[in-house]
Amino acid sequence: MNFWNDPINFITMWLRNQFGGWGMADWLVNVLLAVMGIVVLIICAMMLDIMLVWVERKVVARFQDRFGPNRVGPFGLIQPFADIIKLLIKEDITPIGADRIIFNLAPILAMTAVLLLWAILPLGSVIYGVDLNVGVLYIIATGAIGTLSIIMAGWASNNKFALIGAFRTVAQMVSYEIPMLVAMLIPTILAGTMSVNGIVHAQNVWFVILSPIGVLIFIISAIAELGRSPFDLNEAESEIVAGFHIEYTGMKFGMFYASELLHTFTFGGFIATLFFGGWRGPFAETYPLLGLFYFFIKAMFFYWVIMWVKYSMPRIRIDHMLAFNWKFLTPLAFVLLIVTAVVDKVLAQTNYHATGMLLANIIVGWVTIEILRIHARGLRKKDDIPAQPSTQAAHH
Amino acid sequence: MTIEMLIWLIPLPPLLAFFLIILFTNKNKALSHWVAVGAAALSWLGSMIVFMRALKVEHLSQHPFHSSINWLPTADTWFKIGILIDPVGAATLFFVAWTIFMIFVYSVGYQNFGQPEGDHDIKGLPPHGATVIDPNGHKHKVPSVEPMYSRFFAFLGLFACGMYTLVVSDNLLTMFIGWEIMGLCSYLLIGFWYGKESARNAAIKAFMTTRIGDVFMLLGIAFLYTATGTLSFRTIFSEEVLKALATTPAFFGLSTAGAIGLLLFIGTVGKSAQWPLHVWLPDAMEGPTPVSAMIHAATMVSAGVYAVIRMFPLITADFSGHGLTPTMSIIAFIGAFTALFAATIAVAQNDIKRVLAYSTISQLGYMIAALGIGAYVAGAFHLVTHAFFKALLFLGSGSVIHGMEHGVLHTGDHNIDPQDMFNMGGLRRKMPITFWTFLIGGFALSGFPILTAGFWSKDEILADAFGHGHLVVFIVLALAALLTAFYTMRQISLTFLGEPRSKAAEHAQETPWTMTVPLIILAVFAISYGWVGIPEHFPIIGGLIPNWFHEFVGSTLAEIPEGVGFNIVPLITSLCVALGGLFLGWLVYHNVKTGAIDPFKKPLGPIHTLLKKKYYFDEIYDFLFVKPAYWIAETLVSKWMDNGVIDGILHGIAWAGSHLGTLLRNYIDAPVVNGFGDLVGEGTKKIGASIRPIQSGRIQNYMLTSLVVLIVVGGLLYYLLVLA
Amino acid sequence: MDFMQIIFLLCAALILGAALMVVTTRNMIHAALWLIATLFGVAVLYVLLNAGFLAVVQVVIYIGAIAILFIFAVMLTRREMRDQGPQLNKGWWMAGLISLLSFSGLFMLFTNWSGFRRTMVEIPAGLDTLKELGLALVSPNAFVVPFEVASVLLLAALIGAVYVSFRGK
Amino acid sequence: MVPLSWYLTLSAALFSIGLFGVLARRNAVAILLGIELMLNAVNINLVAFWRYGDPAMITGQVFAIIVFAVAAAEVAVGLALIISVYRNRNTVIANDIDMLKW
Repeated sequence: MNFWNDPINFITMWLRNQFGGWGMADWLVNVLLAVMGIVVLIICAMMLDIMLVWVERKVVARFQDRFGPNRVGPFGLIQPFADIIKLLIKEDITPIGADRIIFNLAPILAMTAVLLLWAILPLGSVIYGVDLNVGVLYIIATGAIGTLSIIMAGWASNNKFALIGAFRTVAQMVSYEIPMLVAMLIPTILAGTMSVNGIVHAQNVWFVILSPIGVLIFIISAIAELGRSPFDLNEAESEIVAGFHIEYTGMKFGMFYASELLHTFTFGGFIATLFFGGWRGPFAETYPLLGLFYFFIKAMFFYWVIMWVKYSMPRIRIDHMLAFNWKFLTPLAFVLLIVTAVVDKVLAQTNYHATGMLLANIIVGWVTIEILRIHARGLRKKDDIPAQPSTQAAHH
Repeated sequence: MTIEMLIWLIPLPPLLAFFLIILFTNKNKALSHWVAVGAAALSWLGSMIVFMRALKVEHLSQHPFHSSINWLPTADTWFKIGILIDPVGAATLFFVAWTIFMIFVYSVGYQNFGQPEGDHDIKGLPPHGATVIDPNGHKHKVPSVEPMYSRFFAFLGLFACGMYTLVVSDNLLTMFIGWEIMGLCSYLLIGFWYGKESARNAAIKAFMTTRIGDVFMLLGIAFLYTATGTLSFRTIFSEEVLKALATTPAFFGLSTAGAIGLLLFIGTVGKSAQWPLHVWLPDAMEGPTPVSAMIHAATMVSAGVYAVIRMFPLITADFSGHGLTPTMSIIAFIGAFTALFAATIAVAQNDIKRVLAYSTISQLGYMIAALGIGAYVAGAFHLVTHAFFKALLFLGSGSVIHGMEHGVLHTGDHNIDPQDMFNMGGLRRKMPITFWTFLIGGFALSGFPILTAGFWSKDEILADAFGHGHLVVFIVLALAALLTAFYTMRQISLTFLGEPRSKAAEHAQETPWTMTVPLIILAVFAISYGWVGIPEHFPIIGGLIPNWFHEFVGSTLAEIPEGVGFNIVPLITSLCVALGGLFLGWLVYHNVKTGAIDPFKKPLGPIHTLLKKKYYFDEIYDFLFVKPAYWIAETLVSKWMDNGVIDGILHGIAWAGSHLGTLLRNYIDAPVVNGFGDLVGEGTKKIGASIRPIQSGRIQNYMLTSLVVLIVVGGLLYYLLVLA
Repeated sequence: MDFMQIIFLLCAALILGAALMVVTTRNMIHAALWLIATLFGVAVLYVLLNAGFLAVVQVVIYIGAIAILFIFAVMLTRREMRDQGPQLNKGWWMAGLISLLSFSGLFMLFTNWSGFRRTMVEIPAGLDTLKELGLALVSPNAFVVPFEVASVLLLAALIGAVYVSFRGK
Repeated sequence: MVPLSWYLTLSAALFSIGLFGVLARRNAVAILLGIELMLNAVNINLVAFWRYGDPAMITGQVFAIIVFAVAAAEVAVGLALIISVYRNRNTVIANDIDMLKW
């Protein structure tokens, strides 16, 4: 077994032999290896997270025509560590009247929800935590835990703003879960499996070509799920100060912050995985480390796209946010799902599968735009022309 | 689509058109007539396809287009309904489709589509014309569009549906259904202008009179079903069934076949307006003219004859070839009598449509007489040719009336009856297309030799009558033919020849293309259709064209009837009566002056009055049937029986019941029953009040209680059933 | 006692302990959160039973939707959040007795009857239970009608819930 | 390996606890919580019987899924009712909601 062809298994085998040589029981070896794998993965993710802080600060600075961190280390690369130290040495306050246990549990859960996602994220052809056959549902399930962490934080803080922020977040996340799930069902249908690995393997043609509208829906609902602008109503400063984490200080706040960044990056990774071929690229099959490289390029790209949206869009109103979801995104997602299912079934074995799917998407998009246009025209007409008394009768 | 499927679908478009117009499009005139005409065109197209396919099939009579479905479960069998197109059906379908389609197109023009709304037209009355102002500021009175335009087309559609149903049916029941649909529609259409009392009365008269015939027909159908257990033509006309029917005696010395035939024939008498049930048809002229054409030419009256043709094998089941059976004698007698009788009335009528109405009765008598003497093919042939030229004549007369109405509106003189022939004259110059087509139709009706279709069909009937030795029938029919030619020429002369006898006639105008085009098409058929039935033995031209009609239609019967050998006598007769009648008519009427009375009035004296009053049949019927019926209804039943006897009995019972009720109430109900009831009520109330606290409204208490009970009972059961 | 049994017992302890907290804790929010813990335990049980799909669905539906709804409801009926007064009604000893009785009855049944399997059945190789489940849910020969009825029920519940709690304008 | 009876015992215990919650708690929301516990107990039973019976027969899982659907519907409607009652009567104590008598 060659290290370059299958690095994880190579190391695993080596460790297994090593442990076996020390006379450990088999189940103990398995448990130990699993724990080691988890620890390694989490450490990698956390390291990445620290880098993401720097990336975020740099990118936002460029968007706002600034330089961003550039004092600490080359290009300000050491800045995140300085931030961490600052957060660690701040006073850790738990407000009076807070529900202490829940208050402290919430940031941990928030971080956990993100890290759980990494279990199924395929980083390369053989580099992944576990190949779950219900992977797509698993993404939603961990999202539910994230929701839970926020509502716990909001409630336990014993603060009105925190509670309102939590309510908003929950309303938003529960709503946008639906189009997101439906959008994720599209690659599921196209690949014929819910396993994320299976979906990557099925993408001989990137699914973005088969279902561009699905990608759009997924990205939009992912942004809402992440609570980033323009959907960052849970921490709208002008209305509720800081939302659910208003009472958090020090590293507890840092956990929320880090989880948000990592969550964003993770969703960038899922966008890449579900629709843009994941780790696939030239020679990625033979050299999984190359796949790792491709994956990070793509994930970073979508991480950047989400940032781009965040820093160039104003926040929308809460009723608009909900109306947009229930009146537009959800129906569109369902229509697209049905169309995809039908077209996939009809053209499954033919050569026109990709073409037909793309065409169907274009038609759905076109019809959507037409309906929007007609609707908008109606609204404008209603707004512009106030009812005037008819002057025509005078002429007769 | 198989041809059978197509035949199933033929009656459908007009029916759909009916519902579409009634339910959806009746506000939009153009849409309505497009729907109706479109539906008629669809049916026409289907019929033509069927007809063409029927021509291609060899031995169509042995292998007709036939398909049926189970319809009504009757005990352990099914009553089947279906469609059947055999040669007779195909020939009928052909002329029915053509005439119906033409009439639909014609109606668009007749009901003044495209004209403005009337000034004070109201629904239920004919349009009175509208005033328009031309660019020069002159006011003109022009015809106005019919206020109930859409409704008219809806009715026409339903009517067409009925006729198609009747033609394509393979059994008496659906045929009867089509028959009755037409009965209803004729009622609706004759009374179309229900604002006129005469139209209302005419509608009721037509409905009631035909109903008499229909009741007998229904009896006949029931009798037939009892006797054979089926109503399907193909089963009935199988040899064994016919034989069984012919040999079973019924009543009055008639065989079952004869009796059924007679009953069914009475239905025809009603529908085809044969004496003595002819009275409704002239009054039916109250309807719009396309209706007259529809009823009198293409459809309803033809349906009567068609029914007899259909049932011909049954009627002639015990006919050996010599000596008519009683049923056939009756049919022949009524037919021949009607032919002559109606022709005499027609001579004295002045209304252009009434003349045609009586002419129709007369011609139908012709066909019935022909069928009565067993001249199957001749009867059918005359049915087809008559349908074409009579539709042509009616539509032509409608065109004339329309033109006259235009003149009446133009002059503003509303005292002039646009239908009275003595107000016309000289219209040949005003309305050339109408004139020529009407002339063709008239000549065909008179049997103008060689050229016209009417000649060939009439000649064949006469030849048949003569050839089979039914001299009386022959002479009567020949007389009728003479009269026919006479009154036809009288009509043509009065209408078109000479000089205009009124201002209105001077200002008459040719009608729009929607009316003239159907006239031209029908005129073509009125001439050319005779050529398919030229007897083979006719001098010179016989045999040039094969006698297709004879072979085609004749093959419907079990054995193709022998063509009658050529005989010079009927030919001479028919030539003489046709030409003679025409000449006579021209001679008498070609130059009637304005305000003149009928030249025949003086020499004939009271006979003319008798004819003009239609032998006082309406008055006789009024005295014999209508008055007694009123008396029975009002005096006998209503006053004596209902008010006196029945009400008296009821009042008595009511009085007794009321007193009994009072007794029961005072002595049984109040003390015993109520007392008991109150006791129960009060008791329940008290018990309820005492156990009410159990119902606390607290759901957990309920659940707790029920669970305790469940556990106790469950434990008990477990102990009893398992442990013990 | 093998590895599986240890995990099972841990799970059972979590489930029962959390469930007891659900029915006894005074703070309703805590009760809802303890319910979530219980449901997590049940999800783990599903995983032990090789029903991974159900485990994930359990998390999505119960934790992602139902538990959140509970928390919302508790917050909306806010006066009770202060948790004054007894949380059990007067008949609680009766309720406890009945619960105990029902448990002991069932337990007696389980211990008296020895027909239960002691080991899991081997899942045949190549049998994808997830696929089987999916097919069973939409196959006309299997459960498509109950499945559709359930979906109609959900729709009815959706509309009903909106209607009932809608304040009107 | 874990015997089936363990699962059944666990399920029975969970069911009894849920039953106690339903019968004894005053808060209507808590009653619903108890019902959820009972439903979960049922689901454990269904899945355990599926696993220890014939895994090719998927019935147990299907039933569990339908129980999920019913639970979701029940919670949605139940909580809506409770909130509606709370608005009108200002209480969520089950025993105070006793309009359902006479």
